[in-house]
Amino acid sequence: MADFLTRHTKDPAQKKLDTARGRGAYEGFRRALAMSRQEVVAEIDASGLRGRGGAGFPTGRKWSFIHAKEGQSVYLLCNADESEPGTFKDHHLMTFDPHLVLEGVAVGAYAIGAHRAYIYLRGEYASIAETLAAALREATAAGIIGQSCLGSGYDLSVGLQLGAGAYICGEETGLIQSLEGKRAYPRVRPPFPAVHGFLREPTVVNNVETLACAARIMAEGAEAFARLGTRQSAGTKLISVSGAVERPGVYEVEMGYPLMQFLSHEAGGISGGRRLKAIIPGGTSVPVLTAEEAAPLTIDYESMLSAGTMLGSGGMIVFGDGTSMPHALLRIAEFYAHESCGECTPCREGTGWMAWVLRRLLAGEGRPGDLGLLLRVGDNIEGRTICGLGDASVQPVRSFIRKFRQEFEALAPLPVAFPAWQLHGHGPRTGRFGPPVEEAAQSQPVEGPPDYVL
Amino acid sequence: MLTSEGLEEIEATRAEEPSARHALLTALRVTQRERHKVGPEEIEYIAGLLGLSPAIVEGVARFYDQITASPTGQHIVRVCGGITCYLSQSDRVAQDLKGFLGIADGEETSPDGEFTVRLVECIGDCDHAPAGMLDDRFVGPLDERALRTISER
Amino acid sequence: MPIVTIDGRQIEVEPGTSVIQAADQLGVEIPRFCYHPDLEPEGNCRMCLVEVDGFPKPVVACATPVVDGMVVKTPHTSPVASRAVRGVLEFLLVNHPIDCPICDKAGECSLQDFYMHPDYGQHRSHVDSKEKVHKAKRVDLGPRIVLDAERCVMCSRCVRFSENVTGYAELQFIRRGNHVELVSFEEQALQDPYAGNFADICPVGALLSRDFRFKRRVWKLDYTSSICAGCSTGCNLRIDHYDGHIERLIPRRNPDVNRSWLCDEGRLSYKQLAMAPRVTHPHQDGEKALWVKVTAAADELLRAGTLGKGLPLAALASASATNETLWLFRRYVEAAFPRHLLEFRLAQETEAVRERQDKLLRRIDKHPNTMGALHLGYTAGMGLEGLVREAEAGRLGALLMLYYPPLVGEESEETKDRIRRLLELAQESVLLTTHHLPYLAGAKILLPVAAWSEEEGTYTNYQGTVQHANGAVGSPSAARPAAEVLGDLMRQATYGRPETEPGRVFAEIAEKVPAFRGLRYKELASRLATAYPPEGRMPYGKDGFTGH
Amino acid sequence: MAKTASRVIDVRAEAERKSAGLRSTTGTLAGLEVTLRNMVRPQHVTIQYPEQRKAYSRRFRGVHVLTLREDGSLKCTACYLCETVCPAQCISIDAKDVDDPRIEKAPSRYEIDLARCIFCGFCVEACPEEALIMSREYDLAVTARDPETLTYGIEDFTERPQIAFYGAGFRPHPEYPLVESYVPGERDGTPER
Repeated sequence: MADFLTRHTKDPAQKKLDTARGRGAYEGFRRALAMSRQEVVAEIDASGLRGRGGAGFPTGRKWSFIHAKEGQSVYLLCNADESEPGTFKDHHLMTFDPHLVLEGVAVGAYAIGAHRAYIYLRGEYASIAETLAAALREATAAGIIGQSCLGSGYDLSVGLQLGAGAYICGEETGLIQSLEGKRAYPRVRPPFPAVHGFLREPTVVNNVETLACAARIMAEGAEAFARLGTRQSAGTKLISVSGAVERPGVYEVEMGYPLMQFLSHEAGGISGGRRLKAIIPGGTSVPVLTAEEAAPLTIDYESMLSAGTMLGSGGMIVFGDGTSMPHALLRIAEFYAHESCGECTPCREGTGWMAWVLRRLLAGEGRPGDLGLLLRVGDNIEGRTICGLGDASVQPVRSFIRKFRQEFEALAPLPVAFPAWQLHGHGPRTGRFGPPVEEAAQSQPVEGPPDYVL
Repeated sequence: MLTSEGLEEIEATRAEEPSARHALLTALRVTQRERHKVGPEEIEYIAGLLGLSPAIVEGVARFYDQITASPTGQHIVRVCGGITCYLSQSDRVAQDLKGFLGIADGEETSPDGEFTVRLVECIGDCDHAPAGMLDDRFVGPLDERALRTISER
Repeated sequence: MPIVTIDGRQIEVEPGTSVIQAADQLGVEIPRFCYHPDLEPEGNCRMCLVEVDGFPKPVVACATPVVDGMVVKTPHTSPVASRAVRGVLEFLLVNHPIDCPICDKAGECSLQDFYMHPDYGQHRSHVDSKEKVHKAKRVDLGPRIVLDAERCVMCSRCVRFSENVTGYAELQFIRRGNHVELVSFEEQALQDPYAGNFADICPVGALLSRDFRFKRRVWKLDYTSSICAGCSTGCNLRIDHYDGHIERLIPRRNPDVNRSWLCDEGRLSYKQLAMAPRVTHPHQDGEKALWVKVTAAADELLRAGTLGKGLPLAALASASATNETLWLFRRYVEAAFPRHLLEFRLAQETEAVRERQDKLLRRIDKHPNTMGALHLGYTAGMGLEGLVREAEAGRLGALLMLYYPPLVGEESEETKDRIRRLLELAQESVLLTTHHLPYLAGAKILLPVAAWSEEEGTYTNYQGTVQHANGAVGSPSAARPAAEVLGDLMRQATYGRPETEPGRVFAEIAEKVPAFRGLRYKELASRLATAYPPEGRMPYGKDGFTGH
Repeated sequence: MAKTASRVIDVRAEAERKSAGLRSTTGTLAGLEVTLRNMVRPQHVTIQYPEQRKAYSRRFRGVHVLTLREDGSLKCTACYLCETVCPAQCISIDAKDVDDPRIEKAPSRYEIDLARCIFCGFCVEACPEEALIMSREYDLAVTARDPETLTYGIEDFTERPQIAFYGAGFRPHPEYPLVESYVPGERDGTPER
């Protein structure tokens, strides 16, 4: 159990500016303001902070992509559209420590030279928006945010925007479109938001937790953060665990914390004395792990990658013995079919088709070859869509069918006509997950990755 | 059509943002909150208010789940249908809740127009599975006590 | 400038060019729905996926800018890209009704062409009709467009056109996922004066032209390149005709003039040709006459009225005539009648030529060739009004008039009155025209000429661009191109043996008129080879079709 | 082995055997066999047309028939495929809207110039709806040469009494029984002219 971010979240009084400031809130922002922008970016870069929304892209590098031309405004958008099923860490953070989030926004905005920042919350978080708005009023009244923040001469205004119920708004370009009052259709990249983002100006979209980390890093120094965690995954991670565990909730753990230990200690073990059947480690958009696969893993980016999955948003969903995986998969597939924005063809038609086939299998109306059809449809979606939602919808389908094949075959009418390679894959898949982490860290990025796993 | 409070909220957003279109989402939220629906007349009203074509307003309004074309009740109960809550049988919970509130099968709104119960996608409160919301408040887990609290309201 | 290799062929392109533009320049066909050369790229259809060396997965050609040394493989040569495109096509067919036999777009439908393509075609649709998502069919969107939402592939071309090009923003998508549906708010009729373009830019049969609907299967049509004669913009268009009847007009792409668009007035201008009965035979004093006799009579009449009495000839030409006709008209008048008033019909046209009606294409001046007339030496002079005054004062000996009724709108009552009056007052009048109109009844000799779409020639638009139009259909009965009639008139009194074939007349103009110097008729005519979309591709069995 | 060998025919010996004996007589009689047989057969080769008519094959390609839906409307969707495929270019169609929103269009005019028709049946094969089939009607003699006489329209193709008299001919699925109501006038009757 670590407390880099959540040291004070247990105390309801932390929402009050006075209490929070007494505990060091906005000291990180004050320190950042004393530094140049480049120094702040360098500090974050040195800390090894990676995006906490899901993709895990180094935050310092993302900020360094911003090169505003003369006359351009820069925008920071804080992605609080936490819609990934099984993820509620930002919910927790914003509810219990809104000033930390605001400080993170201020630090991020200062680092990229933005004078306007938005926090985009999903529509369901209206009550949290009130908390944040109250905190923002306090901070503005105290001269922390607004004209000449903390007397530094740096101006920043923060806007709050509530969504209205669309998962795709968590995708960074979808978020930008939604903020601009359009249908949240993700934009095709290039150009990346760092060049053409909100209002076609350079824009950075960061997750709530990322920005909170940035604030704490500025307060405690890069060294304090980099000391935590593993070499590739610095710092701590908020894990929101739910499903078949005794104590579901949000826990902060140091990167590299053993997964099984987390489940048995923090999460209180599998509920009802059952055995672990499977675990989705980072929101439904990442491949599922069987109990055997999960056993040796630790909670960090590289360990998850070695098992062919991702840490993602840290939204762990635990399945106990006796859970029907096909039913669970259908629910997940229906989620993606419902939330696909319908902009690009493969995702629009493919997600609906996969859900349709699964529904028919579970209704006992499956046709021979349906499992193969599911996998093939998945292959046709993956890597062909504008944003990550298409890829994300494929991961559960493919991993559930491969790893819990018997349960699906019991539904599918014989013969199950699909070739063995479809079941077992060609070996380690590249594509979505890219090269192994070590290589990725050394190679130059060709694109600014999305902040949010979709 | 809208209360002065709602209009003020839209106006404030519009003043803050670079163009009228940026206030569209806020306008839709406010309208939904006050009118409990955003149907054709509301769309034309918003279009007039913001100087947009009704088609654009309709396109955006029909994109979001929380903006509804048909009227909802005074209070809306969202039962989470996300994977975690689904595994805690939230679909049955929704059924039970509808029973409590006297909402007929296949309907979403109670006959007195007081409550709408809707099974929605993940609402981000999975540790309280089966999670639910009463208007903007999280009220999970939806155990028997929570259901009674809601229905007695 | 970056050099890119596409399917083994190299091309040097401007920086910032996208892969699909480079491929279009090379003539390599990349399938596409959402990309349109005159709209912002959106990248949503995923049909233009190509394999690029060094990229881990296929990329969309429409949104990927060319980088120097880039090696691109299209679905024609790359199995990776072909597989990707097949996958996308399979998805597109999931919820498409595949009702090609009763769809008016069949034959010029991109989806149909693509799914039958040997390199990346995909016929499979595993989905029963009852499993498909059903949407609104046969939605009436006003007088121009009928919508079938089930056929829509959600490429958003129409949405972008309506939002970004005309600004009416009347079409939008609603809902999400595979329930996304194209709608007009409350099924309201489209107000857009460019609504007809929706049917052209729609790659499938979702938005259909109400005018052309059910009229003719497209593979029956013959195509002729022409220029719109509805106003002085001179939009490039294609006349689609069958069996001597014009079935529709659709725009041809010309980035300098009309891009890919055509206004609804221009699109329906062919219907104006049927506004009144056509003049089918030469008439003398209200009686049908023979060309051989009537030509001589006309020349005789004009000369008797002017040379005999020492009065000038009023020669009134129309700015709707081709450059060649106007040139011969002027030559005849100048050669035969030493005293003449060579008039350009409406004085105000010379001012109106630069005036706009809207921001996109439509202009106030409804004559396609005002600028050409000005270049050919016609000046405003006294105008129609002045001629009427002269006639009233008895200072006109005879009248030679070339008149084409407007194809967009109607003459003002005032103008009609003046024409009627002029024909009444001028005792000796020869009128070359196309239609029997009430205000033209006073002419002594009536010579039927070919209308627009029936004769070949060039028009000069308001920008001064000389453009070539082909004759598409035949003239009724004895009507002949005005240039030929004028040539005959000149031969009557051996004022010369002029060339009347448009190409030769044009060569003469190019030689003598500064504004036309250096232009070559053949080059103008061959520019018309570029056809509307996708460039160069035409339905089955027609020239330039690259599939199958 | 022996059995197999015994089946071998010695061609030369066989020929010699056949050529021996009463070769000329039997040869003549064999040649006359068919003639002689027909000489004593009781049937007539010709029939008393038009009082008598031959029954033609179920696949006979006679004058066309437009089939109907159960509600009596034309099945034809005016897709123009028959017009497109027609090698004689004798079909011409105009389409119109219909009230039923599920149906895109229907023909307002459907004409075949039977004087030009070569009865190849391509139109029937092209029809995706089995809306156009052929009857076994074959006698089309007319006394006037004006083009109207042999240009049949929708009414002729659905209501003329000859359809009932001759019955259905060439159609894409002869194995399926014809639903009576689909084929107008597929009943007993005599042709009227």
